[in-house]
Amino acid sequence: LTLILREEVDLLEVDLADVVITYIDHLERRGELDLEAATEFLVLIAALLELKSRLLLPGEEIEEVGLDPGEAAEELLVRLLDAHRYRAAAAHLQTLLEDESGHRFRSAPPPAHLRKARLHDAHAVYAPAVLARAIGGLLQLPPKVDLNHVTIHKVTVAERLAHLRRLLRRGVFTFSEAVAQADRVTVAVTLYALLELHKQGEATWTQDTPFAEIEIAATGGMTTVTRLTA
Amino acid sequence: MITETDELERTLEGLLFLSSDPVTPEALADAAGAEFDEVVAALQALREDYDAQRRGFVLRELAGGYVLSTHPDVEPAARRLLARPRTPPLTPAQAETLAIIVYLQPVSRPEIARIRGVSAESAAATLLERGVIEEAGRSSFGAVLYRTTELFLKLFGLGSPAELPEIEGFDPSPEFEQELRDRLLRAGDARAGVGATTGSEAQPSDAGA
Amino acid sequence: MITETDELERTLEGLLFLSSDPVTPEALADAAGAEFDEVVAALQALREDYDAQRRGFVLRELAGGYVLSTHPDVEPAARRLLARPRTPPLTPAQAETLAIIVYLQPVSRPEIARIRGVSAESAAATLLERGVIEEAGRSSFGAVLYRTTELFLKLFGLGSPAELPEIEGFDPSPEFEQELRDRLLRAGDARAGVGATTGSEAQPSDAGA
Repeated sequence: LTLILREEVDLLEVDLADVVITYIDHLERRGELDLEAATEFLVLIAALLELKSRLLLPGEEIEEVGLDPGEAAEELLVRLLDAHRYRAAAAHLQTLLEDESGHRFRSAPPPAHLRKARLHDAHAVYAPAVLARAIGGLLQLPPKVDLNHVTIHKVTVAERLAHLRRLLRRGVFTFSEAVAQADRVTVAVTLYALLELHKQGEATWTQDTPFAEIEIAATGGMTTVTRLTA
Repeated sequence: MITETDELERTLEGLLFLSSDPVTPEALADAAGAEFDEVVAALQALREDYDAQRRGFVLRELAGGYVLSTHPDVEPAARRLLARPRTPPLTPAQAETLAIIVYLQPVSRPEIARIRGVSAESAAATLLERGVIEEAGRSSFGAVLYRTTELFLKLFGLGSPAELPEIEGFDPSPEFEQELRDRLLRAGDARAGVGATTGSEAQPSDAGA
Repeated sequence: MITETDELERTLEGLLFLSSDPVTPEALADAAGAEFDEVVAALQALREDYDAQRRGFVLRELAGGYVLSTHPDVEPAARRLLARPRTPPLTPAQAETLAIIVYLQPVSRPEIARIRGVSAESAAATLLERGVIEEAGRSSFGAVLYRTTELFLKLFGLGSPAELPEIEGFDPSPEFEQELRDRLLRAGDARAGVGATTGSEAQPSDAGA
């Protein structure tokens, strides 16, 4: 952990895979490869990876995204504390389980003759439509799956850029709206197009929490629209 | 006044409580670390205690072993408890599993898993336990087959499996079942194929970040 | 001297003997044809009797219901008779995954992986298979959500997940947090070119470069 943090290099220039391997090698040479340390290290590396991927995206706009080193450190801290918290909770669960190890439960099914009366007390509580719906859902072929897997996907970044710009002209919209009913490839390409828009300074987005909805808005500089149409 | 249970009796009581089938006094003696004669005497004492204290269960000697079972007096109440079908809302996994069974019965567990794209083990176990499905022999490959029960029909208010609602966009025909089965399996395989190539779906945080 | 068991207690004892999963006092009252309050009082009396008489089993309140389990004193003999431990222990990965699920439920696998920093796939699969967690629908991104089950509560001796200490109770000590913060901020400063020399003599820093 310390070793990584002490690395006085720009996160963007670090090959994280190298760091991981070097670190593990280092620990092994010193005969110190214990799981506790390795786990903490992995949490940290995962967080670094996420930060790095974000740093890579917007080019010079690091400050705007709120990732000055201080805040980056703060975010890492939150991550590490979270991991520690749940590891402690896990230890507590282990203790509970151990305390319970002397209590066994009967697993015998009740004698059949005591269960026979069940039918008399049964009422219609479920709607048969539930079953029809479930089977209907299972019958559905995944959308467009055959095409996507057999041929090269037909969605281009240019198409999705045009699509996003159309939406931008109408105002603020969410990512879900942008990819409504789209297949997975389209979703991915749309995301790529969105990153491109951000890089060009045409759009910004906000997302309150991870996994939450992404809101996309124009930055105002609509003049750049014509610049990139490839 | 309180009678403390003798240590050996207590151990035997615990062991019998755990065993659904009769246990031989030899096995009990081994487990309890006691002599055969002591064990037989302790079991005798336990049995008399249960009777005298009018407990809710009795100790019986069956098939060369000992087993605890409920006292016959408790059976009416037990029937009321166990007869109440447990009907919490079906989870999506249970609804899917049950739907496959009712439309294709008899159907094997591997087939259900293939259609759903994920294991149906725990859903099937719950449905079995609640008595809405039951085993119906084995397929030619030795897999357990399932079918629905009479309780299932009652809980869904159906007179017979033939009264099931029609599946939207699906024409009932003489080949109905075979075709339905084929189509379900095709869709299941297709889903499995999709799952295999889109591991990235498991990381929506990338998309959100 | 012999104490006769009260009729209601006797019935409840028989019912609990038959039920391997916790039964709510409401269900017991229905089956026994008694009032809720009477049932709760009788269960309390039964529990005290079992303790005082040092019986082989105890009455416990778990997962929102009542269930009988063996007394821990019987465990050595039970292990000899059944030749297996009650529940295999959890690996650290399984325990962490379970902790995240019980505190954040319903929670998706990617979220668990995010907190743990490593994939939770195989741990979650094992927990599912053991029945301590179950699927709870899907998130808006299509990821399967997990929650804990009644079996989890039963095995961990809990009445409900709310009985667990608040997650904040597991916060690292303020000293530890401060230490982490210092280290991280130092690293941040270093990267920004401020105070790049702080503490670098404390440990060899060549290993990662």
